[in-house]
Amino acid sequence: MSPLTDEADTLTLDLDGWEGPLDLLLALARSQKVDLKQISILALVEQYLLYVDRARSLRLELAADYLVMAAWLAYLKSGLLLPRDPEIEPSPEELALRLQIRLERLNAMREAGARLMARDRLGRDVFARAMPEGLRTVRKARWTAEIYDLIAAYGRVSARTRPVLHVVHDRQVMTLEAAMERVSGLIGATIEWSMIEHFLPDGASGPFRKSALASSFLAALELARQGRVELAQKSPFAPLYLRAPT
Amino acid sequence: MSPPDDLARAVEAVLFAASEPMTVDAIRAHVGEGDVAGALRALVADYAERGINLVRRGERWHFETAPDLAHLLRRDREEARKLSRAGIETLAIIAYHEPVTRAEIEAIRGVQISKGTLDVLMEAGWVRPAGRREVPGRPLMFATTAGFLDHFGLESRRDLPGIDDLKAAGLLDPVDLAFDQLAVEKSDEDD
Amino acid sequence: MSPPDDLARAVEAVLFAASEPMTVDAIRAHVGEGDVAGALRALVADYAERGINLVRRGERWHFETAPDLAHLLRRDREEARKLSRAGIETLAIIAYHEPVTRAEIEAIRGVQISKGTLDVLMEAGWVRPAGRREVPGRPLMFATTAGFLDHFGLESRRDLPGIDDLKAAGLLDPVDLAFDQLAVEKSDEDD
Repeated sequence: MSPLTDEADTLTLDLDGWEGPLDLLLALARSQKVDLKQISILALVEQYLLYVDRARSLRLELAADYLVMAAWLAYLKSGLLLPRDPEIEPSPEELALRLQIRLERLNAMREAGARLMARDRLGRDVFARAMPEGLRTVRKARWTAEIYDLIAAYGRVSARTRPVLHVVHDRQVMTLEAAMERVSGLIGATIEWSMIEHFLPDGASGPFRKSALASSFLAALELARQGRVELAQKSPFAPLYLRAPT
Repeated sequence: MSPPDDLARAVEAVLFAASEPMTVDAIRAHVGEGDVAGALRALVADYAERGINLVRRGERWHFETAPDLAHLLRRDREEARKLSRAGIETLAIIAYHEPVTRAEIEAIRGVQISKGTLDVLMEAGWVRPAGRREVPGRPLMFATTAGFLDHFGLESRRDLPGIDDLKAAGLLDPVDLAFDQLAVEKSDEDD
Repeated sequence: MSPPDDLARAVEAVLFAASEPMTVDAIRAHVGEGDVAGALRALVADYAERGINLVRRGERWHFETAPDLAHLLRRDREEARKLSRAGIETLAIIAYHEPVTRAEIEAIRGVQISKGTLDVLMEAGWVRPAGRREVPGRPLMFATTAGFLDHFGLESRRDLPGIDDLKAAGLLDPVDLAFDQLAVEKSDEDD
């Protein structure tokens, strides 16, 4: 892509070739054939504006960023040409310097990229061994376990699958049958109301007494259902009285 | 090892970068005219004592690592690993019941075992296949090895504690009973 | 070229057999204890004049063919995935400025980078995401990889062509910093 330096090149405008306004500016700057540090920003601005004007007169579609850059450069140009107004910040000289720095930096990276690509590149210019035997790392597990783990495991398995024998403590209880027999036996002689506690075996105490009381209560309910005993209680949790039916 | 001449350097590089062993003609196609056979002879001598050798296989030449160093290319790394719970239970069942089939192990464990579990035990060198049970399907049986006895410090399988010993040691208590017992002891202490 | 000692032979064989460049630690894992760094130095000297060279890329070492023999070996298949100009510039900016954000790359190039550009560089294995810049928006940063050093034959980023000159000229500094310095120089000249 040769930058436009004279009228004859006008018709070779090829905007697809530029990667944006900065790229175009850099190409134009290089056409000044001086170190970018010595470049005339004013001359560069002139070239760019000329370029954009030509593109417009040829009715080429210009991307918006080219026009934005053109407007900005036109502003910069007028700033550089007019007498300096100290009120304006940043100054046109500062803007010009910043533009120059950006061009230098883009130029530096473009050259660096070219030098990088020109290096002796692996797989293109230099080659690694194409059929390496390859290295292998074989991970080998060294399994460990302790004898305790082993027998504990066997105990666990055995405990899990062995039929388990449940042993219930031998506790003194009064069965419902025994209570039925006792309460129905005693009730025949009981004309007056008597508290249920009178029907419990003599000397019953502790857990056995509780069991006897519970069984006797159930027996009383059952006998009442059969019409063989009458029950009375003044209020909830008040003493429970039994007597033979009248 | 003498400094190689240009042709030897070229042959060396071509063979190094080649994706398969090369005939003298194929080498010449890259390096041009010259005494390729002579260069190959010089290179064989240059590399004779090195970790890399230039060797000829039939009509083709290639570099390979020196045969006596092959063991370096394979690196074994040992990592101590503890057996999984399934592994140790399976091993215990085999030790107590051998020879035993996989189905029998599963029946005793009450849980299926994955294929990997037995593989690990065999890899560890503790379990070996021990013939087939003469029943339909002829399932493989498993038994423990001498390495098993070594690892666990046993003279023989008879040294394994019997069921009664395990019971006495509390190792047969189902977990929930043992837990209840603990709870009771605790409440006793609290009183 | 002196006959190599056992360690040098071992290092030579391992590097020769490796399919990837290797760090000193990785080499040591294969050859065992010993002065691996010394062996590498001896091998670099042994191979300096040969058609194969031992080279260091970042922290990793490998053998490759001598660059001056490229004409015998050069392959064209690389052309299939020739980098675009945008790709080359973006790669250069990342390599010389890393870690660098996408916005910073765009500021230098003066245009947006299309999505595909970074993808191509990452797919080639030359560029990787390298954390986030702790500024609003936490933009992703990019840096080069070990594969980048391998491919472009660089011992380290310090070997990037011209990087010292660019640094000295302030061309790798942020624009504001470069501007301040230049402004000072200019005003000095004006005085």
